[in-house]
Amino acid sequence: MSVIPVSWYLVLSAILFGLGVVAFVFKRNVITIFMSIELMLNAVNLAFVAFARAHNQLDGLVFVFFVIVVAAAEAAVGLAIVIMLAQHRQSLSVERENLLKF
Amino acid sequence: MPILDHLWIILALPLAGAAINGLFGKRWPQSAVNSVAVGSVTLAFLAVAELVREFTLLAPDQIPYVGRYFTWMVAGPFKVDFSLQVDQLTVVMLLTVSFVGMLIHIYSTGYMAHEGGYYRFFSYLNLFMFFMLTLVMAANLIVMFVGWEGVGLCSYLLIGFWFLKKSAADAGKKAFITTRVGDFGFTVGVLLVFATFGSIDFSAIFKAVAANPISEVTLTTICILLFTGAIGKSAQLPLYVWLPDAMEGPTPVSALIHAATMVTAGVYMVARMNPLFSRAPIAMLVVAIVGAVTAFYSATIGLVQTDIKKVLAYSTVSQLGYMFLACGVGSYAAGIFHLMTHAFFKGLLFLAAGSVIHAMGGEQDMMKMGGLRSKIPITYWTMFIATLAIAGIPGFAGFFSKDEILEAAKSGPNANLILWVLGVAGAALTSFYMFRLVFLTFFGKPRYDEHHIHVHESPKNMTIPLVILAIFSIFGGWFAAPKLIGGIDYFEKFLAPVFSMYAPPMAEPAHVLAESTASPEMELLTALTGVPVIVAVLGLLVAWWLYIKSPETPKRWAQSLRGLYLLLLNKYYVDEIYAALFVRPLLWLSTNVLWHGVDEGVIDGVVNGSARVARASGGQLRRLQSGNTRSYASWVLIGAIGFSVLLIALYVKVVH
Amino acid sequence: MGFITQHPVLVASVIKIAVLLFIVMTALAYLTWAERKIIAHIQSRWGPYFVGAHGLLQPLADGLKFLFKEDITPPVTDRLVYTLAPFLALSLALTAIALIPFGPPSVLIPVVGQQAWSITDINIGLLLVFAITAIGVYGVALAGWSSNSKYPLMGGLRSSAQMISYEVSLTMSVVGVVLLAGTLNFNEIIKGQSGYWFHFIPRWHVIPQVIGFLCYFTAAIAETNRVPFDLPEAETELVAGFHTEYSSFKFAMFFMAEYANMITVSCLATILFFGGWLSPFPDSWKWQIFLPGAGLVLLGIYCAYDTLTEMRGIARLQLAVVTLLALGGGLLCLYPPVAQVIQGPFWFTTKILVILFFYIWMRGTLPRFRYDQLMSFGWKLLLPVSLANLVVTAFVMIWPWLRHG
Amino acid sequence: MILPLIIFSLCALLAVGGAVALILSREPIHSALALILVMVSLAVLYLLLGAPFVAAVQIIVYAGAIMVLFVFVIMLLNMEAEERTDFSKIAKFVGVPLGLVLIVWAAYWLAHSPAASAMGTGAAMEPSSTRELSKQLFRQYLFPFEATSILILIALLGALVMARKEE
Repeated sequence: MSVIPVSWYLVLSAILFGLGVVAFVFKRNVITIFMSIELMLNAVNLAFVAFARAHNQLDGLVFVFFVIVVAAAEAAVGLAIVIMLAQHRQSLSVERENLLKF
Repeated sequence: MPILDHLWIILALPLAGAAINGLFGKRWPQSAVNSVAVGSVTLAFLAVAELVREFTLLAPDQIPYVGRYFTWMVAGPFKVDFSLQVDQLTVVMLLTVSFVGMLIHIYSTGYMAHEGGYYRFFSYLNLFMFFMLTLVMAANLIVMFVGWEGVGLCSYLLIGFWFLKKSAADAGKKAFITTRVGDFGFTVGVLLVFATFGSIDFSAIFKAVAANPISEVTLTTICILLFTGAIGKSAQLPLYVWLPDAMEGPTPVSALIHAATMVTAGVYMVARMNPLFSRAPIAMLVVAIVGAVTAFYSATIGLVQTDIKKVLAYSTVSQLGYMFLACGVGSYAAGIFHLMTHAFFKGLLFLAAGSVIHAMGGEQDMMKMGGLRSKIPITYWTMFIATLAIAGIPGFAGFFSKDEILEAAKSGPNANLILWVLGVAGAALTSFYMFRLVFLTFFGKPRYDEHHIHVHESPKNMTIPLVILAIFSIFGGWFAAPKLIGGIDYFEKFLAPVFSMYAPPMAEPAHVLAESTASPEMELLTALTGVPVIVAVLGLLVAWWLYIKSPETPKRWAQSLRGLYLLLLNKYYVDEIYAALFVRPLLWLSTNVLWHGVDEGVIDGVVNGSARVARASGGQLRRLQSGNTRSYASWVLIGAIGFSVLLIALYVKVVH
Repeated sequence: MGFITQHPVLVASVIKIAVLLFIVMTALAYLTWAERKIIAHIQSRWGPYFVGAHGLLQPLADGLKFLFKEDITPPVTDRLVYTLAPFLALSLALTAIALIPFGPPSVLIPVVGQQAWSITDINIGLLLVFAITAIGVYGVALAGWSSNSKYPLMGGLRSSAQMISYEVSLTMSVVGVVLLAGTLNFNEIIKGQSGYWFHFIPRWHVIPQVIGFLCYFTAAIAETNRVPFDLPEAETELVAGFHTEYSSFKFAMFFMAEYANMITVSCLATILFFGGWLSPFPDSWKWQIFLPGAGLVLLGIYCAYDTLTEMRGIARLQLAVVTLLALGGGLLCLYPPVAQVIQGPFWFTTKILVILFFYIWMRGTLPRFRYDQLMSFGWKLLLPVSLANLVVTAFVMIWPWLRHG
Repeated sequence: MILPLIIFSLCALLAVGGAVALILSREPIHSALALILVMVSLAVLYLLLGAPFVAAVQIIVYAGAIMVLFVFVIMLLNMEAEERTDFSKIAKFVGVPLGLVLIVWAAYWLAHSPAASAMGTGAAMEPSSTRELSKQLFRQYLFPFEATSILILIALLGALVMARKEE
């Protein structure tokens, strides 16, 4: 079916992950930071699927499944937190969220 | 064989009682606490009785009967099972302990009725029973040691029962620390035993020592060390000082722990280890000497004490001395015999004293008593019987046992006349100060303010134990009665297997020699047999003359022999000497070196230093915690990258 | 050129897509016409009448109007998203249709040997359809947000919330069927429904899964924002909902997207519950293959009569064309080989049309829910019922296994 | 056969482009859209990798549910465009270089590592059937599956509790 070397997918996933990391470090908006996390997760999923392909096993796909489920849970809780944050302090910029210091 | 198969039940009962009372007793009414405490001990006693029944059915080769329960600890060759054993010696001890313990529990329900911390008292008491029984039933030195330390702990707790009273708390500490000195020796002894025999199981040790004789030096060392423990626990010279102070505790405690059971642990231990001692003559001699000297020495102190309990305390010390004397001269049976009878009459004496104090409303000074005979008859009669017993008046329990001891000292396997003389002198003094006590307390004019103190007989649950114990103080010794008419000593015969099984070949039972036929000095010795009785009666008469006939003579003597009198009154200044020799140097050392030097200098220095370092580094690291999430993120990133670099580097190394 | 010859499948697919697109677009246009007509008659009005005979050219006129009206983009909008939204909506709506098999896979295109009646036949078609409808939410939500004004925002929020909520029960209600069929492939599911109970009741899933079907249909209506669940464009409350700010062709795209979605869900309903392209009649009834042709011919005859009696002038001409088309088509379909080929699509379309008629019928009769009612209905009634249905189905299916291991 | 290559490179470009757009765009909603783009193209890649089920789940759950949630929240809070980030020192001197280094070097390593070349293309394999996957999921991985269901439930409750207006 596919003639693409699996390693290419891995490279792609690495690139995406790296971009996710960069986004995670640079973005200031809590929600965007969340998104970059999702991006990283996606990159990892791609790697999983690629490996599943390479080793001709389904476990990788199962893991992807679980990753997605967990991501869903995380998003639910995280966004609830974000909403509370926005209600309590009028900005979502992490620059403002320096309470961790105290 | 329900009990024999489940020896642990005997231990479990008092332990359960202690736990229940300790945990829940605080909320409960006294009746509930009573039923738990007394109930558990009574059940334990019944269990022991049943045990004895089953024991009698055992074939001789089944004795000692050992019950292994679980492996407690294993460290290389060092393996300790939690195992209990039963043989004749154990049986005797079990009966004595559980029986007297039960009676004293009952007595306590009356005596402590109006005290605070009621539940606490009984929980301690049950705990003590548990440990004491463990000590007695132990099948190896370690389990025995557990019981050994356990009873020490309980004695500490109970002496300091009224811990708000400084003297009580101090007495508790004193007892604990002093015995600890001995226990140190004991511990080393145990280790040495293991090092020598490669095991700490009694049977194994004894077999080993019986099979291949080992160097006498080692054996002697071991025995001396073990005996140090006994000295501490059984309050012999020079470590007796804690026992008189221990009288700060409640009287039942004095009766149970410091007269009947715990203090005799040392004797029991020596008797238990008899195969070792029998092979170490020097150690035996030490034991004998210590015993005899203590017996005499503390008797002399007892002469002039005015505190009723103090007198009893010193007499206890001296009686214990007799027991060690017995063991020392190789007649363990006599020692154990005296241990048992002593448990009866000394327990009785203490309980009676307690009853007196109870009647006097807490007064302990005999000089402020007198003439109580008619007011508290039961107490009076029982105490009088006990006195006759301890004084060794023929027909009473104490007579038989003490007589056997002196007999052994006179003509036993390793007899020694000097010891015998000391013993006899001690006996004379004993009878004197005991009757002195009785006369001062019950006879003559009341020397207290009758308007304020309303003397009253104690309640039933106190008097009944007195009566029972009195009966035993009379008949408790009659096992040995037949011997007087050339028969055999059933007690000795019963215990014989324990002491003969691993006995060294040359040692025969005592009475064989005693019956050996007439050579001149044998004539003399047999002639001397009656002496103890004579001196006992003598003591009685002197006491009678001094304290009833002409009560003012003692004061005159005290004036004339002022130095001696003060010396005795102040117990030979031993406490002061110890204070000067050990306590103050120790205090100085611990204050200046350990406290100001080690503790403040080193330990606090380390602690504060590390704290300072932490604060300094924290001050620097604080900058990292900018509170800026993204910086944290980048730190995580850095870590992750470093880690993955590491991983991949390793991977590459593996591949190429 | 070489590329084309190398990839005939690709070319064929492209052609099929083009054809389908054309058909669907027309269908959409005339669906609007039909809706207006039917509702008009329900309300005893004439409906579109003047543009062409029976207003048949009305959709054309509307289309032109949408094309040529000025396309106003409010200045405060977020340009990118504002323009993206309608495209997203329409393209997704149409993409879903690409997965629908309109006829049996047995019919093949001569040269290529590829299925004639469906663009693709992948083995998780159902899942993909749901995936696409899932993304469909964005069109509405983004439109509502990007036009940066109160009513659209409300509408967008509402509709996205509504769609998410009902999507759950939509999926759940279908799982029962999936359990029965044991596959996610449309053709398999349809084949699974062939055969009859008592030789004349078709083995359609609607019979065991009637509850599932009811749940599905309700959820589908809500999913497509139709009456009685058309909260997002509740005129009385928020003007026109999410597409208030949209004008001309962008508006038209939303409009078409909505109808395309209607068609999609109707197709799904047909496939899942009404045996897709299967005929409702036993195979023994040989004459049924002539039904499509006969139907068309009858339509043609009616049109002819209508033309001759009612129509005047240009309208008569127009209707005449329709008549001829109908008659010609009918005669063609009566020719057996063609009739054979045409069977599947015929039944499929018929069923779709029936369901669509139901849609329109409801719009004509039912009032609108209140928003909270809508939500509580979705979560507290629909979802539990469909879940229960799922559980019961599963239990019934493993029952024999439970009985004897 | 050239087609997969085209599809792959197209989707890869879209994915990377989307990721970059996610970083660069200042409007949160644009970032969200970019992310959705990434996800969809990844889904196509999954199809290419012969994992249709995962692809579908990817779109349904990720694009269809999670991201909708994101968009929803963004709309709800109707937040302002984030101000251009002034790089914190650490970010500037550590984040950027390290990120790039990570990308390039990991890509390089992956492309050249013997293991990667050992993997080959897995071309021989037909698309994994959903049936097999479900068997795997419900037999071997049953417990984790249930565990995740519990997790979801808890997350749900947590979200409810937090979102509830405290009177």
